[in-house]
Amino acid sequence: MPKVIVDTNRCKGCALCVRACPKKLMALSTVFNAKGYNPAECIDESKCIGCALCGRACPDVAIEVYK
Amino acid sequence: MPKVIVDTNRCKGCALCVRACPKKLMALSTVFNAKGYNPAECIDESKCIGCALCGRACPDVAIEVYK
Amino acid sequence: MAEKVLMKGNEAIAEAAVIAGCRHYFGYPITPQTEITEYMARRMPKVNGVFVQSESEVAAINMVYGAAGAGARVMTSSSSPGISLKQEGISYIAAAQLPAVIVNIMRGGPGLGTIQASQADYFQATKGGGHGDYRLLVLAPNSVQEMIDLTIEAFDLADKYRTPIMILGDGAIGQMMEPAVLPEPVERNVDKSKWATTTRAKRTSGGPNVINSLFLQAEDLEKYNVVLQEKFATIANNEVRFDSYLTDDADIVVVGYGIMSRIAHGAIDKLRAKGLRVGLLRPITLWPFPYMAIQNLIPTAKKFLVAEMSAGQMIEDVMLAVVNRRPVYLCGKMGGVIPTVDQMIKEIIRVSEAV
Amino acid sequence: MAEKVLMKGNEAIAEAAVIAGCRHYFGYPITPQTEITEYMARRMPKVNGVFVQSESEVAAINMVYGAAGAGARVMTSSSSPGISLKQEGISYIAAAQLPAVIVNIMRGGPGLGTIQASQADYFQATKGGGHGDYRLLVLAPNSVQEMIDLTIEAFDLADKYRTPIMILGDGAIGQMMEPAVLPEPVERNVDKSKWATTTRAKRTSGGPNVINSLFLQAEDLEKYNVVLQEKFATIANNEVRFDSYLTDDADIVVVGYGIMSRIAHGAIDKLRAKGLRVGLLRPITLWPFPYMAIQNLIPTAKKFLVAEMSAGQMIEDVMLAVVNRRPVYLCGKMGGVIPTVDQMIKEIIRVSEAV
Amino acid sequence: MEKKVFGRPSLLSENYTHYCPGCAHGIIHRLVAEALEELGVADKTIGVSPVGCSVLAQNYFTCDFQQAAHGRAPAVATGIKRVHPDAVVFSYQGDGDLASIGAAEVVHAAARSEKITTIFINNTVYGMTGGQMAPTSLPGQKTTTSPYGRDVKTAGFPIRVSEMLATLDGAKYIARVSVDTPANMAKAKEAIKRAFKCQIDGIGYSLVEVLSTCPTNWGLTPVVSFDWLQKNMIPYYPLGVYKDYEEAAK
Amino acid sequence: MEKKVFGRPSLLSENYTHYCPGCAHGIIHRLVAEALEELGVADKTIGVSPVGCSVLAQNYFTCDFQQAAHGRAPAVATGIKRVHPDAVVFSYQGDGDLASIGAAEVVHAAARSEKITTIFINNTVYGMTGGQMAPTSLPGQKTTTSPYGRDVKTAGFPIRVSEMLATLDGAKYIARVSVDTPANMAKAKEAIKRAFKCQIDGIGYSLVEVLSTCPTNWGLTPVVSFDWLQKNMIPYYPLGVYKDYEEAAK
Amino acid sequence: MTYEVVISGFGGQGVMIIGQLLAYAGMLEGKKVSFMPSYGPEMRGGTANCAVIISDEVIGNPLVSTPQVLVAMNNPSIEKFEPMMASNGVVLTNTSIVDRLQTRADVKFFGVAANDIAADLKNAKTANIVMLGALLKIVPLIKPESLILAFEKKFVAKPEVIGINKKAFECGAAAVK
Amino acid sequence: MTYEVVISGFGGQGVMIIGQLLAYAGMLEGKKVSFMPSYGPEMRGGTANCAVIISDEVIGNPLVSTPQVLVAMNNPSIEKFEPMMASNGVVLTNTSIVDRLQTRADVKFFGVAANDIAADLKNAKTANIVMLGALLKIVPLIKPESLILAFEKKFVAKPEVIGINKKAFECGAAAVK
Ligand SMILES: Cc1ncc(C[n+]2csc(CCOP(=O)(O)OP(=O)(O)O)c2C)c(N)n1
Ligand SMILES: Cc1ncc(C[n+]2csc(CCOP(=O)(O)OP(=O)(O)O)c2C)c(N)n1
Ligand code: SF4
Ligand code: SF4
Ligand code: SF4
Ligand code: SF4
Ligand code: SF4
Ligand code: SF4
Ligand SMILES: [Mg+2]
Ligand SMILES: [Mg+2]
Repeated sequence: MPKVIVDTNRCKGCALCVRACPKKLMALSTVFNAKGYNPAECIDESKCIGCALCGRACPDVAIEVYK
Repeated sequence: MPKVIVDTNRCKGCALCVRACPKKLMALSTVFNAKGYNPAECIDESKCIGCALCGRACPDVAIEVYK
Repeated sequence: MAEKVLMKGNEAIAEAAVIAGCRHYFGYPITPQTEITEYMARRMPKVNGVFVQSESEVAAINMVYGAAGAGARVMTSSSSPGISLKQEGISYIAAAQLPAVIVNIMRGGPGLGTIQASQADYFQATKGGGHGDYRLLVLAPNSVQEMIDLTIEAFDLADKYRTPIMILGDGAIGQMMEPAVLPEPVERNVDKSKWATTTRAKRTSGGPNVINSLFLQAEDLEKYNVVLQEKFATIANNEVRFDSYLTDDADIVVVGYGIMSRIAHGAIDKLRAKGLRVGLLRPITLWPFPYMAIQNLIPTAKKFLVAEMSAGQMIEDVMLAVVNRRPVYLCGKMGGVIPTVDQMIKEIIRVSEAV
Repeated sequence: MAEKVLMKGNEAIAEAAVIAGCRHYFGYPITPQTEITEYMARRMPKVNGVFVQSESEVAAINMVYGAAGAGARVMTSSSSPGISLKQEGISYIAAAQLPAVIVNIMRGGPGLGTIQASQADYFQATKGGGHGDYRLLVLAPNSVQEMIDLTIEAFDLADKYRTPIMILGDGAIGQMMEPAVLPEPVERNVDKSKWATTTRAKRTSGGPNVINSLFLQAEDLEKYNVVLQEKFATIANNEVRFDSYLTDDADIVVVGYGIMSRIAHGAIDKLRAKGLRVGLLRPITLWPFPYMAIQNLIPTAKKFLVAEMSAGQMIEDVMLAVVNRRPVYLCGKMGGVIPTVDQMIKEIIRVSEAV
Repeated sequence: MEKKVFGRPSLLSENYTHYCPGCAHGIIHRLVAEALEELGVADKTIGVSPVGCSVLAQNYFTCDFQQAAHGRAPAVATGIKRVHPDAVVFSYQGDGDLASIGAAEVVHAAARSEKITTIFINNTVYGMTGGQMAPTSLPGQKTTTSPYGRDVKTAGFPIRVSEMLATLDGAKYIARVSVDTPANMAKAKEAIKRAFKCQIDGIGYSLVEVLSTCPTNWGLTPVVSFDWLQKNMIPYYPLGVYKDYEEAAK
Repeated sequence: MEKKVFGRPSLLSENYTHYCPGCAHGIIHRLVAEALEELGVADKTIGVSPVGCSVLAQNYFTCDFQQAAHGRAPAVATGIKRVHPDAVVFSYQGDGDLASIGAAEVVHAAARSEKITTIFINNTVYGMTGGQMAPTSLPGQKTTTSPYGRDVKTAGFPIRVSEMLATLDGAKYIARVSVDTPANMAKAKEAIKRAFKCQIDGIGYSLVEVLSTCPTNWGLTPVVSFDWLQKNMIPYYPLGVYKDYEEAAK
Repeated sequence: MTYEVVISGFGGQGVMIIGQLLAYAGMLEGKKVSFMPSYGPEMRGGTANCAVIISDEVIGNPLVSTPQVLVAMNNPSIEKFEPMMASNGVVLTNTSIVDRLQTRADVKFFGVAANDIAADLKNAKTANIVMLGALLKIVPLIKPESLILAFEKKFVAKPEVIGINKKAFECGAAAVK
Repeated sequence: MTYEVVISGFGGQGVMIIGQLLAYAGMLEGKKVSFMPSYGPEMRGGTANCAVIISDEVIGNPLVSTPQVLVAMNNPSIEKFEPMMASNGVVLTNTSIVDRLQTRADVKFFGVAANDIAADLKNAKTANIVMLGALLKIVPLIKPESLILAFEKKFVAKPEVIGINKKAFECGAAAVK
């Protein structure tokens, strides 16, 4: 199972990863990080194909993808 | 007979009118003007066709042509 | 009397220019003066005026040269690095004797620095940042109201002397809002057709109207410089402006302009309450500098404290006035830092205790 | 000792730069300094150096910024209007603490003015034509030989203090030829890999080497400015240079630099022959200015005469030194006019007779 | 699993950026870093940052950097490259910086065929100073200095930088790319690599114009910003390679 | 006889010019004066002179004139035109002035589509300052700052200004002409007239690039200079109209 | 008497507007006032703040380095400004968003759930006005009437807005004792 | 002793070269010397001139406003500089070209047909050196030997030129009494 790790402190909740995921697996969480943003998370890694499009879409390079 | 009048004080002896005349009628004189140039003159107005190409070639607009 | 409005300093300058009949503005965005540019972008089309966002500060000042030479009331504005870029153009405008208003809302330097308020372009404005012998008449407002009043006056002075006027503000006054009254639009109808480039059909002079600062012969340029210097001498005689606050009996005279004069004012009120005899001499024209006003205080003042947001620039002019007859101290802040009233109080007390 | 050569002042500067190890020159033609640019165009390819005719003075000074930041000994040169255009870049170079040599061979201003020699950019050079608090170390040669010596020294001073140095000459010294001796090339091998942008592979510091003058927080910029000011204070302490000629017993001390100091020298010789006690104080560094040297003459001198080719700029510094204890007169020439020795003699006699 | 298939390139530093949420500057930084690493030149790279939102780019890369005066990055890069001819030198510039105040410097760096590379970020607006009109603002576009929409009669027409520079003999590689989709991002990276290669092979000046976003000053969400880019920018600024060079003979 | 078939146009003043013998600046002055007179706008014309040999152009015309800082003539002309929209405003600029230091100003005057006209004198050299390299100097050309011939490897390639500006939407009329022969002079005048007409009709920015000579700094006689122009310049700078506009509907 | 106030929050929370309204109302009341926005790169981070001074005396420095009053619309505002507060200062937080706890004992904390109240009013955008209402109840910077007058003058072109704002203002006032 | 010399003519007549040779020779002789060319737009008009000072004292202003010696290679040179001459000054004209008559009584005029002499030497370009020879005969600015030395040093790479120049120099000297 691929793994999608979001650096929640780096994330600014812009949702570009959400837009990018072909499987619609990325979503913004409801918690706030230190800077007041809602960081993104992968809601179902089991469906993840490890394509890393979420990572590539992230302006803050806050996502690591393992496969 | 056309008339070619060179303003000898204005003329700088550059010989561009000499180059331009289709009838080879323009030449630099041997006298010097106040600035030390040899002004141009029409050496034979009787052959002149009044085309004014000499005038048009002159950077100092020192030539008037009458017909 | 017109109603009070709450206005930003930058917008006050812009609206005051419109009130003064300025219908041509050329400028380039830079913090902390961008509001002037943006205000003009909104306002000029409404009054049939011209707003051009120039490609650079260099282009802006040269558009000002063109428009001023063509007879218009014209303004440009920028902040420190942008004003540095205008120095060649300013020298040309002064040389060609063109009326124009140039606004510098200073930020922290040198280099890119910060966007916070500073007063470290004093030398550049008053001694000539550009090449050659010329002077800018430099006006230093310390409130939004004065930004309005001095801007309007700047246009009149520019036309009166056919010379560029600089309004030297700092980011704090540019950014702050405070109450002010906008006067009615002024009608001046200065006839410039004798010298401005207005076309052969419209000019009222004999020959071509030519705007120029080139002289092939040094002797001709020298004669022309004599004319310029006579004009500057006239300005120096006629146009010194300053404000005094409780200087009559002051042991310590603070000399400060712009935002620093306000902070000093606040400090002085508090210190007077404690019985310290402190006063404020506030130059309103930085050039011509009020040397005389300061000299007149030498008999009564024991010490001078120059308060400026720089490493010490205006202090040279104060020292030229005081000529060593009284000690002159500096309360300087650099890099965009604005002192608090309490810090100023401490400085004044330090000076009062110095021996 | 090396043989004497007959050389033009401008070419002497250029060759001296090569001798000092300068292998990067960026410049734009302008009379009366174009010979520097042209000399470098011929010379640099012969010594494996880089000559770039930049698209403008603005580009040139920013190329200098890049090359200096990358660790090179680098020079640019121009004349008055071109130097005005460089003001933003100069402020950046001073702010980023980069060593660089900037030559201004002054011509008559303001505006386009003339191409004849002038000294009317004194304020711009010494007080800061650019924005923010910084100072240029300004060297003022008065002979072709000194153009060579001070240019070489300029590169060393630039590296020593990591700061821009200005060589302030005038069109006369730039254009004239006179005998001079060229020293052997110097080898300095200053290691700049600790701070210059040399790539990750070559830098010897820990982190990235960054050349920068931006500070988001005013407080940070203030701290940085304190560091800069301390450096300028050190320079002011260490680097004052001047020359005295017959000042010990002089009733009248002429203060003049560059070509004016030579004319004064000639006048003084003739006046001494007539029994008039006149001397010359010649600032070699215009900033730091030799205030002390002038102050030291107050006890013996009765009058000071400032001789400069401007409407009166250096005179402010002389007045700051003399602080009203002796009268200070001006012998000023504007617009590119150079006085003759006889004119200078007349001025000195006028001053000697003044009451 | 446990094989990292995507992460931060080592040329990017660990610092958090000051960019607004969703600003494409960050994406472009990553593409530049990856391109340089893949070409194996990260160790000999020197960057030049502009005045604009990317004024702090030096904080986000681990290579040496110089911060240039507004618009002068190509001149600064020229100075650097002439000192370190073996280094890979690039300027990173916004549209205000490059196409407005710095127009002369970029034209001349290209004409001189300086062996440097420019990454040009076209977001049709002055981001840093709060959304003023740029030379690249589209006709009718509302900005704080074109509050009634850019009026071509008084404010003129957008400059197509790639097309303009491609007329210069000294410009050896010029391309316009976008980062709105994964496919375009891949193409963008290829273009950036080819531009750097142009420099590394000593061929001459190269520039990649990247269509980018400014959600903050456009007043749109980051996601919608990319739609706006696709709908409005790409038609006006066609993607493609405007100038290419022949591979240097091996 | 006694009918004057050729003489000085009245827009030219009686002053003698300071130009070197045979310098084509004088021919171009005349063409500009004639074009403006023939269009009937001499009375409402304002000129802007550059820094370059034509720095004294104001002495040679009878219309009002402004002398601009080096390279800034298009900005100065913009300022004038925005004050007098009914006037015909032109800048007259050399190649150092326009293509080097003033590159940004001319690009932006064109992009803004200022209703002004630029007469651009390309003589491949800095005349006034004594023959330094210009952005238009040909590859290999010897000048005082390219003493070994312009080396494209270090000094780059000439800028073809007309081609470059023609890429801008705001540039409405762009042509390159020459004054080497009577036929080309006639074409040059037609181009200059059409450029002014573009302005008079309110269409937008217009520029005519005129290939010219600098006998003094080329080290050639005036006559030979024109041969050099024909042989070397025209092949590199092809004559022609690079941008044209449709006649405004009557 | 001089009040030095800082108002701080995310961009878009209307922080600048209530600062300006406060200053404007102070002016209408004949006070000396100044309003100073934060500007520049701070925008990028997404926070916005402004300093308002209302005084009977001439105002020197329009910047506030030791606020007596802080209106904090979000957590970072507390983080940044609480340490700078004057002793005995007053902090008013928007408890709908702010969950940070007070750390200084010498400062008085008040809270109002501005977003919730605004939501109740069916006008989420008026959360800032709710805060203003609460603020004037806690600290008598100016008379509430002056603020109502400020609404009326400021929104003279949009009378519907006046009513909405008055309502929000009153609810804010009612929400603190 | 100080000599202030102006040398003037058309561009191309070698005016600058003889000025530099004079200064160079003076230097070799141990004198203080300066050479100052005219520069800039004057070029355009086609005239060129330079000022040479040879002195035992420090040289102040390298410009010459009251020449003691004028070498005039063409008519405009006389026109321009004759009025500026010092009383008792010396003017040397190139009578091959100059036909203007002396107007000042207090200045001594000498003439040498430099172009003709140079033509006789089959080397038109040496007219300027002919003038130099004549000059040093009339005014002892420096020793002729120094000038010969200057030739030798200056043209060390082109020995053939040295001989030609020496010859022209001598013919010039011989042409005046
Ligand atoms: C000489 C100068 N002029 C103006 C400015 C102000 N300024 C800073 S950034 C900027 C525009 C930046 O826009 P752009 O280049 O498009 O970059 P972006 O922020 O959009 O990435 C301006 C005008 C400055 N710092 N210096
Ligand atoms: C700011 C500035 N830089 C440089 C100069 C010097 N300068 C005068 S004219 C000129 C070049 C002129 O060349 P060009 O524009 O080609 O005109 P031309 O003389 O060939 O007609 C230069 C560099 C100047 N006057 N001002
Ligand atoms: S790796 Fe691909 S599938 Fe998995 S979350 Fe990211 S975008 Fe979606
Ligand atoms: S793209 Fe990056 S910054 Fe944006 S929400 Fe996703 S992880 Fe966060
Ligand atoms: S008018 Fe024609 S034919 Fe007559 S002289 Fe002139 S060019 Fe020759
Ligand atoms: S073209 Fe004119 S200036 Fe030249 S020689 Fe003929 S008349 Fe004289
Ligand atoms: S202002 Fe625009 S360009 Fe700048 S960081 Fe924010 S979104 Fe990006
Ligand atoms: S230098 Fe060249 S361009 Fe200038 S006037 Fe002489 S010939 Fe013409
Ligand atoms: Mg942008
Ligand atoms: Mg040219």
